[in-house]
Amino acid sequence: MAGIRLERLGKVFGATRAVDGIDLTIPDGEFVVLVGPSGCGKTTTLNMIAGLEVPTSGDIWIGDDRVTDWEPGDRSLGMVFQSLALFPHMTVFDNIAFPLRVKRVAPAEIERRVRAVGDTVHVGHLLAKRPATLSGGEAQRVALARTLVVEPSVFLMDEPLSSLDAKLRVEMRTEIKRLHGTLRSTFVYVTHDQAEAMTMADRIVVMHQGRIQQVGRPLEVYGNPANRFVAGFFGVPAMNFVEGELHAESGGARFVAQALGLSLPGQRLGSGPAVLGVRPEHVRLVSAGESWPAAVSLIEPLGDATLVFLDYGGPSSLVAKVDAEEKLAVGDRRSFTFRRDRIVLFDAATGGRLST
Amino acid sequence: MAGIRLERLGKVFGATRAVDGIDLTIPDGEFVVLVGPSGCGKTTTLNMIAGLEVPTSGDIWIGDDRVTDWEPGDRSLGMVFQSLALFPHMTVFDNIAFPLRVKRVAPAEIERRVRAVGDTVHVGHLLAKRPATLSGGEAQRVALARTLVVEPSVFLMDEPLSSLDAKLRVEMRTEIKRLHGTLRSTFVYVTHDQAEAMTMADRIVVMHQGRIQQVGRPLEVYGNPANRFVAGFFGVPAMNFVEGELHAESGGARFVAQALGLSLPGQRLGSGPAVLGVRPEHVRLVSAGESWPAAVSLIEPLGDATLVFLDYGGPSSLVAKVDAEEKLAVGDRRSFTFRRDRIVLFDAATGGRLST
Amino acid sequence: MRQRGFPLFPLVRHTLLLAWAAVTLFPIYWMVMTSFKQAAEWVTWPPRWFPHEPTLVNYVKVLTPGTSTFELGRQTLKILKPIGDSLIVSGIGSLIAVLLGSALAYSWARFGTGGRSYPYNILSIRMVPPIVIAVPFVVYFVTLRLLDTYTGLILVYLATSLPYVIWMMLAFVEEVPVELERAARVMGASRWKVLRSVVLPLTASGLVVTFLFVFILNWSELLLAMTLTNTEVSTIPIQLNKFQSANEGRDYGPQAAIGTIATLPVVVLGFLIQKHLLRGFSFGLLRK
Amino acid sequence: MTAAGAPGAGRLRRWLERERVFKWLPFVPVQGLFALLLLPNFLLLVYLSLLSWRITRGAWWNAAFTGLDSFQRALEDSRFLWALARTFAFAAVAVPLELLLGFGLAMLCRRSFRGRRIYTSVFLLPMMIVPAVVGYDLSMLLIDQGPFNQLLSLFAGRTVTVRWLSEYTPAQLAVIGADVWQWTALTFLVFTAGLAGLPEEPIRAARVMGASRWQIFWHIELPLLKPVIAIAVILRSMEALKMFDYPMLLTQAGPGNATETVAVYLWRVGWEFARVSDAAAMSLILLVAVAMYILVAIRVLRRERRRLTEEGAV
Amino acid sequence: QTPAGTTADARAVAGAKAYMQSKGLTSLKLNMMMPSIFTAGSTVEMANFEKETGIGVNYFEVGILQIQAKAMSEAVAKSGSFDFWIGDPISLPDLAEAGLAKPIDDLVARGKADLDDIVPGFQEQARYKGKTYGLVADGDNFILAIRKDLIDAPGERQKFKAKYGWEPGCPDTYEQWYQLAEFFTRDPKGAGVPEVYGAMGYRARSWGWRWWLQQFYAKGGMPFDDNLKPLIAGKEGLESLRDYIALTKFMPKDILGWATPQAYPFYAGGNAFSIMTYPSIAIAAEHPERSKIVGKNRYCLVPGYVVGGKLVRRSLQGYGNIFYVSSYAKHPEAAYWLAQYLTSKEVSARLVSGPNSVYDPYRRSHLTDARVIKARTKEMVETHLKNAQVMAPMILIQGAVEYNDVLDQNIQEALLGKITAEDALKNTAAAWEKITNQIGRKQQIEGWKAIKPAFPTKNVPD
Ligand SMILES: Nc1ncnc2c1ncn2[C@@H]1O[C@H](COP(=O)(O)OP(=O)(O)OP(=O)(O)O)[C@@H](O)[C@H]1O
Ligand SMILES: Nc1ncnc2c1ncn2[C@@H]1O[C@H](COP(=O)(O)OP(=O)(O)OP(=O)(O)O)[C@@H](O)[C@H]1O
Ligand SMILES: [Mg+2]
Ligand SMILES: [Mg+2]
Repeated sequence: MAGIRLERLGKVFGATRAVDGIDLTIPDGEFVVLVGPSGCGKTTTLNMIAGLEVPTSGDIWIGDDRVTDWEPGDRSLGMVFQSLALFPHMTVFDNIAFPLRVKRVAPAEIERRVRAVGDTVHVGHLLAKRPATLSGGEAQRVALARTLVVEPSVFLMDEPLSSLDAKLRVEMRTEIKRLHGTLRSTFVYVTHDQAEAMTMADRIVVMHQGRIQQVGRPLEVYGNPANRFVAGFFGVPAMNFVEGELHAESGGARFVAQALGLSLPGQRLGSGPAVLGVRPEHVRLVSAGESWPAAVSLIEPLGDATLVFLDYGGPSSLVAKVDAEEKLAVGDRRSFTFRRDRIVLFDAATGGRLST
Repeated sequence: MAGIRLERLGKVFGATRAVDGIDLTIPDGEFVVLVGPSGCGKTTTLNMIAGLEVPTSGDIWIGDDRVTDWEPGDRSLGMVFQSLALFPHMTVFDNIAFPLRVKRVAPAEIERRVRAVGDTVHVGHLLAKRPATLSGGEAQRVALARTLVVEPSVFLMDEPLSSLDAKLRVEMRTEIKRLHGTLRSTFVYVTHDQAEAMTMADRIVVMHQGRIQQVGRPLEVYGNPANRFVAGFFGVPAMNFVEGELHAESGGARFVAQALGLSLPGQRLGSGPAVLGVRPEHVRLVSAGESWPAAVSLIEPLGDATLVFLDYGGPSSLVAKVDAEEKLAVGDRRSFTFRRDRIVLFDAATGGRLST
Repeated sequence: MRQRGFPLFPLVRHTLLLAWAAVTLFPIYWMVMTSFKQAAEWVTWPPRWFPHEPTLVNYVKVLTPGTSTFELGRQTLKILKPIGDSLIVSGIGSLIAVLLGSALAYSWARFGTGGRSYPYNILSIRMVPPIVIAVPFVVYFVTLRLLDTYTGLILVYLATSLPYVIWMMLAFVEEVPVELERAARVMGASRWKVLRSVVLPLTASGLVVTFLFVFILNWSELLLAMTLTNTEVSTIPIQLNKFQSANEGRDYGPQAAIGTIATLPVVVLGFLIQKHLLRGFSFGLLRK
Repeated sequence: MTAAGAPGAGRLRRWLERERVFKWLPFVPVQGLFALLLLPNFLLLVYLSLLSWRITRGAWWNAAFTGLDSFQRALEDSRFLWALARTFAFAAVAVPLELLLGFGLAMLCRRSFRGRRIYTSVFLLPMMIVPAVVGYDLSMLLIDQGPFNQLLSLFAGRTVTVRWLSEYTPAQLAVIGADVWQWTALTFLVFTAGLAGLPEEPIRAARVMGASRWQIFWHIELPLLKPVIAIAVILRSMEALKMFDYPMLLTQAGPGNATETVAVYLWRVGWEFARVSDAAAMSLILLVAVAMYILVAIRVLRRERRRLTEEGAV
Repeated sequence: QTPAGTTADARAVAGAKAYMQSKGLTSLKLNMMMPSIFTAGSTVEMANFEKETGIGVNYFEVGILQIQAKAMSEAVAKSGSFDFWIGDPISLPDLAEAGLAKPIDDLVARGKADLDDIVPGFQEQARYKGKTYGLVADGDNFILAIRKDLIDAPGERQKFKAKYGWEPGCPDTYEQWYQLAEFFTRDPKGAGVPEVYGAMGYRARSWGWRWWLQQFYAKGGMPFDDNLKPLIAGKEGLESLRDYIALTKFMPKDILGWATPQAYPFYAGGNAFSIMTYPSIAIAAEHPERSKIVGKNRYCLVPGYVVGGKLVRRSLQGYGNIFYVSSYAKHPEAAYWLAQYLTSKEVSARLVSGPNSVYDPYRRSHLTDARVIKARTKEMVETHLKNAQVMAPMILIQGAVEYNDVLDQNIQEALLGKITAEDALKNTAAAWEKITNQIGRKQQIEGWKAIKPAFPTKNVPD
C-alpha cells in the first residue's frame, strides 16, 4: 500500500507548460479526483505518475520510493484509460492475463487469478469473447479486471467512464467506489463530470493551466471555493457572478452593484472592486425581507427543479434554481434574495477569495 | 413555413427495423426534440425527413407536399450534424455561402446575406478563417449560420451540441432556443442530453426500438410517463422502481412490496403484479405520517443537492434526492415516505402505465 | 444514399467497367494462352485466340534444369535459378525493408524522431532515377566487393524500397491507439514486449500489404539488377531481359510460360490481401 | 540509473528501453544505410562529373579535373536534351491518363453494386506483373500480325496493320500505352482508398443544401481528395520519369530515337559509349530536373496533408 | 614450350592439361559471357573439352546488344566475374583501350593456332593497333539468298525479261536487286499485306546501319579521310542511302523491329523472295523441319554498284563472333586453350556444321569439309567465301559503338521519313566530328590507319 507525493512536479512540451510545478500529497488509500478544464494538465499529471511521461522537473514518490526515473512497469500501479485500451486482438481472458504474463506468472496461477478477478467484477462469463463484441459496460468491467488482477497499490483512472451513457455512468461510478471501499488502495481519478467528482472523491483537486487551484473535500470545494475560477468551474448551471464595489461600513461591509446593494454585517473586507458569487440554488424567490424586484425572462424546467432567469436591471440576468413545483410564467414580476451565508466574494482583479 | 407529418414511416436495414412505422405530426413552428437510447432510430428518422435515407414504407409530408420521393435539396430544410460537417477546405465565408452558391444567388446578394447571418450568430469576425482554426463554440455557430442563411422553413439537428463541453453546451442551447423564438421555424432536434430535451423542447418525442413511446410536453413526459421505459429513461438519477403486487381495496387499491406497503385511495387499478415508480426527489425523509424506516447506506453530495441511498429492506436500495443542507451520515436510521401525488404505477408484465 | 435520375447509369457503368476489364485482361489472357501453344501457333494470321493443340511443353522446357538442345534463334530459357535468386533478393530485401521501415514509421509516428519533414525527405530518395546511381554504384560496389552478390542487391533494394515502406506503414501505425501501448507499458511490458504483443499484431495486415507491394517492386526491378549483377546473381527481370529485348525474343511460348510463372504467385498473394491493399494505399491521408 | 528498488538486471536492455535511446534505434541502421550506401555514391557521382573520364582512358582516380566540361557537353548534346524532353513528355501524357482513368474507374466502383469485387480484383492485376513481362507480353500483342491489330481490324472493318513497334508515333504510343496499362492499376487503388476515406457528413450536408451531384463532386469531394491526388501524381511521376524497361523491351528505344528515354540514353552513354563523366553530368542534370518537379509536388502534398490533419481535429 | 600435338586442337588440349597440372587442378569451371542467342552450338564441343581436360564452362548469357555494356562495366569493376567472352569486332577497340580485352599474341604463338588457314580478312577483325586480342570463330560477311523456285516458276522468267530486259537470277547490282524485289513482291489481294515480299534486309535499330554501310562501300564510299574528317555525307553516301530506303518498301512491315530471330523464320517460312543477311541463313532456310523452302534457294554474290564504269561488289563483315580473353580472368590461359580448341580446323568444322550452328564458315578448310557442305550446301559455302574476297570491315576504331549508333539512329530516322537522307548523313558527320574530337583526333587517326589495310583491294571476287 502506498501513498503518492508530487514535489514541484512540472512538464513542459515545447512552449506549453502542461504542468507547472505542482505539489500534492495523497495519503495511502485516499480517493483523489482531478478535475479542471480541458488542457489543464490532468492527463499529463496522471501520465507522469504512471511513468508514461518523463517530468521536466520535480519528483514523484510512491510509498517510500522516489520513482521519478522508474519504468512504468516497475511502479506497481494500475491504470484505466478513457478509451479503455483493451487489446482488440486478444480475448477477454488474454486481456486480463496480459499483465500476469508480462510478469511471467505460471499458467495455472494465471488461470486461477483471471477467473477470480473475473468473478469479482462479473465478467466471468465473457472470458472467451473479444473486446469488439462487448457492450460498453462489459468492456469497462474488463478494463477494471485487467487492472485489478495484479492488485496494484495505486489506481490511476483517466476519465474511465466518459464513453458510457448517462445511466451506465451512474452505475459504474458506484461500482468503482465500492471497489475502492473493498481494496482501500490509493485512487487517482480524472474526470470532467462534476457529479462523478462530487460523489466519488475523498478529496478533489481542481487544476487550471497546469496549477492546482484548490484541494479539498467535495462540499468544501463546492461551497467554499478558493477563487473565482473554482467557483465558476463547479456547478451546473454555473454560479452567478455580479460585479460591483465593496465599501467598508461600520460593523461590516456593503456590496453595491448595478440595481443591487447588500450589507454584509460582521465582515471585514476592505474596499474596492469586487465580484459577488451566488449559486443558482441560493437565489430565492421571496415575498418579504431584503429583496430586489425582477422580471422572469426565461423558464427552463429540468423536471426535478426549474431554472428561472431573472432580469433585475443588472448587465446580465441571474439564474435561480427553484423547486419544480413552483408556479411561474415568463413575464412574472418576482422579488428575489440570496442566502447570505452562501454568498462568496472575490477580488475583481485577482479573482482571489475575499470573505474568509 | 411548414409543419411536418410522418405517416407510418418505416425503415428497414437488412434485418434491422431501424424505424418501425411511426406516425408523428409536427405543427409549423414547433420545437420538437427526439430522445431515446442509442440505436433507437432517431438519426434514421431525421435522415428520412431530410431525404438522406429513402423510407422503406410510409410517407413524409412537409407543409402540403408529399416529399417522400424528393431530393434532399428540394425540401427547403436546414440540417446541422453532430460532427458539424463544415467543409474543411473552405473558409467560414465560403462555408456559409455554399448553399447560396448552389442556388446560384448573385455574388453581391451572397455577400450581403452571409454578412447578415454572420452577424446574427456572432461569427462576423471569423469569416476569413478556416474551420480548423475555430474553437468548438465558434464552429458550432458557423454550422448554424450555414444552415440559417437560406432561411429554411424546417431545421433538423442531430445532436449538434454533443461535442461541446458542459459549459458551452448550456450557452449554445439557450442561443438555439432564442433563434427558434426569432425565426419560429419548425425544429426537429435529436439529443441524448436530458437537460437539453427538457429545456428546449416544445414537445418531446421518446423513441425506443424504432417506435414512439410517448409524445408530450417536457414536464408531462417527466412527470407523467406513458410507460416504464419512458419513466426509467428520463431523470438522473433514474426513477426508483419497486416491484410488488396490487390489491384492489375498498375505495382504492393497495400496493404491497417487500418491506413496503401503501394504500392508494381513490384509484381503480385492478390486482396483480405491478411496479411502483417514484423519482428520487419525491422520496422524502420525514419523521411523521405514513412512513417506512430505513438505514442510510451511502451519501452522494452533488453540491446543490444530496443523493441518499436508503436500505429499507427491499431487494435494492431507494435513492432519495434531498436538500444539500440536510445533515446526514452513513448508518443513520431515517424514515421516508413518497409524495403520493407523484407516484406512478406500471404493469409488471407489459410495462404499461396503470394509474391514469 | 440514393440517386435520382439517370436510370441507365448501372448499364453505362457496367459497359465502361467491362471495357476496361477487357483492356486489362486481354494481354494477360494472351500470355497465358500462348504459354500453352505449340511453336506453330505462336504467330499466325489471323492470330489464334486459344491453342488448338494445347501443350505443356513450354513449361516443361523452362522448368527443366540443365542445358538442353539449343535451336538457332530459339534459345530456351531457364527460370529456376532466376526464380530462386529473385526470391532471395526481393524476399530478404523487402523483409528487412519492411522491418526497418515500419520500425522507423513507428518511431516517427510516436516520438516524431527525425523531425516533421522526415517522411518527405525519405520520399525524395525514391525520386532519384536508378540510372543516376547505376554508374557510380558499380565503381563503389567494386571497392566494397558487393558487385554481383546477393548482399549488394539486397542492400540496394532495401534502400530504394524504404521510402514506400515508411509511407505505407505510417498509415497503419497511426491507427494503433497510443493508449493500448501505454496500457501495456503500465502493466510492466517492456517496449519490445509492447511492439511484439500489441503493435505487431495490430499492424500485421499493414505489414503484409507493405511487404507485398515492395516485394512486387523489387521482384520487377530491372535496371539496377542488370547493372549490379553478372554471373552469380540473376533475377527474373534480368533473365527475361536477356532473352526478350527487342531484337531477340520470338521464343514466345517459353517466354509466355515464364511470364505466367513469374506473375502467378504475386497475383495470388495480391488477391488474398486485396482488402488490406486499400488501407495500405490511403497513405494516412484520409481517415474516417 | 539509481533505481535500486527497480527489479530486473540487464543494464543494456534498460538503457535501450529509455525513450531517447529507443526512438533512435531504427534510425541508426536506416541512416547508416543511406550514409554508407547512397551518400558515397552520390559524392562519387559528383566527382566523376567533374572529370572527363571515359572507361577507355585509364583509371578514374587518375583522371584530371576538367571542371564543368562534362556539363557543358551535356547541355550541348541535343540527343540528351531530346531524351530528357521526351521522358517528361511521356510522363506528361501517361501520368494524366493514368490519373484520369484511375479516378474514373474508382468513381465508377465507388458505391457497392453487384460485381464490384470482381472488377476491383481485375483492375488491380496489371500492377502485380513484372514490367519486363509486360514489355514482352505487349511486344507479342503488337506485332503487325498480332491480335491487337486483329482487334483493330475488327472494329475498323478493314485490315489494319499498324506497325506499333517500328513506326515513330505508334511506337511512342505503345510505350506510353504499356505504362498506362500497367499503372492505372495503382492510381485506381490509390483513388479507391481515397474515396473510401472521404468523410460522409459534409457530403450529406451539401446534399441537404441542394447541391447537385456535380456540385458536390466539384466543390466538396475533389478538394478533399487533393492530397490523394497529390500523392498519386508524385508516385506516378517519380516512376514514369524513370522509364527504362518498356523501351528496352519493346522497341530497343527505337525506331530512330522515338522511344529513347533519358534512362535508356544514359545507359548507353555510360555503358556503351563509355563516357562515364558525361553520363554523370547528365545524371546530375536529370536529378535536378526531376527534383525541381517532384519537390514542388511534395510541397503541395505536404501542405494538403498538413491541412487535412489539422482539420481532422474538428 | 609449345604444347605437343600436330593439330591446333590437340595442342590446345595438351596446353590445357599442362595448365591444370601446373596449377594443381583437376577440374575447373570457366565463366563465359555470351550473347543469349548464341548459346547454341558450342555446348557439345565444350563438353568434349571438359572431358579431356577438366576445364568446363559456365555460361553467363546476356542480350546480344548488352554485351558491350556488360563488358564495359566489367572493365570498370575488374571483378573477374568472367574469364572470356564472345563478342563482335565493333566492341574491340573500346574494350582493348579500357583494358578488358587481353592481348594474346604470346599465347597464339605458343599454341600455334593455325591462323593461316583462315580466309584473309576475318582474323584481322580481332586485331587492334597491331595486337591480337581474340580468335575468330565466325565468318559473318553478308550473303544474298534468293528464291530460285519463284524465278523458275512457269512464265516468270519471260515476263521478267520482257519487263526489265535481263535474265532474272543473282543480281549484280543493287538496281537489279530492286527490280527483282519489285517484280517478285506478290500481293494478289492488293491489301498491302503481300503473300511474298520482294526483299528482306535488316532495318532494325542497332542493326540496319550495317546494311547501308555495305551498300555505301560498294558505291566506293569511305567513312573517313586520313584526317578522320567524315566523308559519308557525299554523293556516294546520299545515293546509296536513297537506294537503301527505296528497297525497304518491298520488305515486311515490321522489318524495322526485326533482327535474326524474327527475320530467319520469316524467310524460311517462304514469305519473301530474297534476303541479304548473315550466312547462317542457310541453316534456317535448309532446315529439314523448320523450313518450307529447302533446296529452293540460290546463294548469290553480294550485289554492287557500277563505279567509274566498273562493277564494285562489297560484302560487310557484319558481326562475327570472336573469343576474347579478359584481362581480369582468373584463368586466362585456360580460357585461351578452350578458345583455340573451339576455333581449330577440326573442331570449328564440327561447330560450323552443327545442326543449330550460328558459326559461319571462315576457314579455307571449311570449303572442302564434307560436313560443312552437307549442312550448308556447297553453293552457299563457295559463294560465302568468294564474298569474303570483297569483304570490308565495319568502322573499327575507338568509339565504334558510338559512331555506329549515331549513324544507325540517323539512318533509321531517314527511313522513317523523319528527316531527309541528306540531313541524316550530315547530322551523322557532324556527330562523328564531335566524337572524334572528344576522343582525340590524333589517336583516332592512328586507329583508322591501322584498320585501313583490312579493306579489300579487289572489286569483284575471283
Ligand atoms: N505530447 C504532447 N505534446 C505537446 N503538448 C502536449 C502533449 N500532451 C499534452 N500537451 C499539452 O499539454 C497541455 C495539457 O494536456 P493534458 O492532456 O494533460 O490536458 P487534460 O487536462 O488531460 O485535458 P483533457 O481534459 O482534454 O484530457 C495541453 O495544452 C496539451 O495541448
Ligand atoms: N446504414 C445502415 N445500415 C445498417 N444498419 C443501420 C444503418 N444505419 C443505422 N442502422 C441501424 O439502425 C438502427 C438505428 O440507427 P440510428 O442511427 O437511427 O440510431 P440513433 O437513435 O440515431 O442512435 P445514436 O443515438 O447512437 O445516434 C441501429 O440499430 C443501427 O445499427
Ligand atoms: Mg486528458
Ligand atoms: Mg444518431
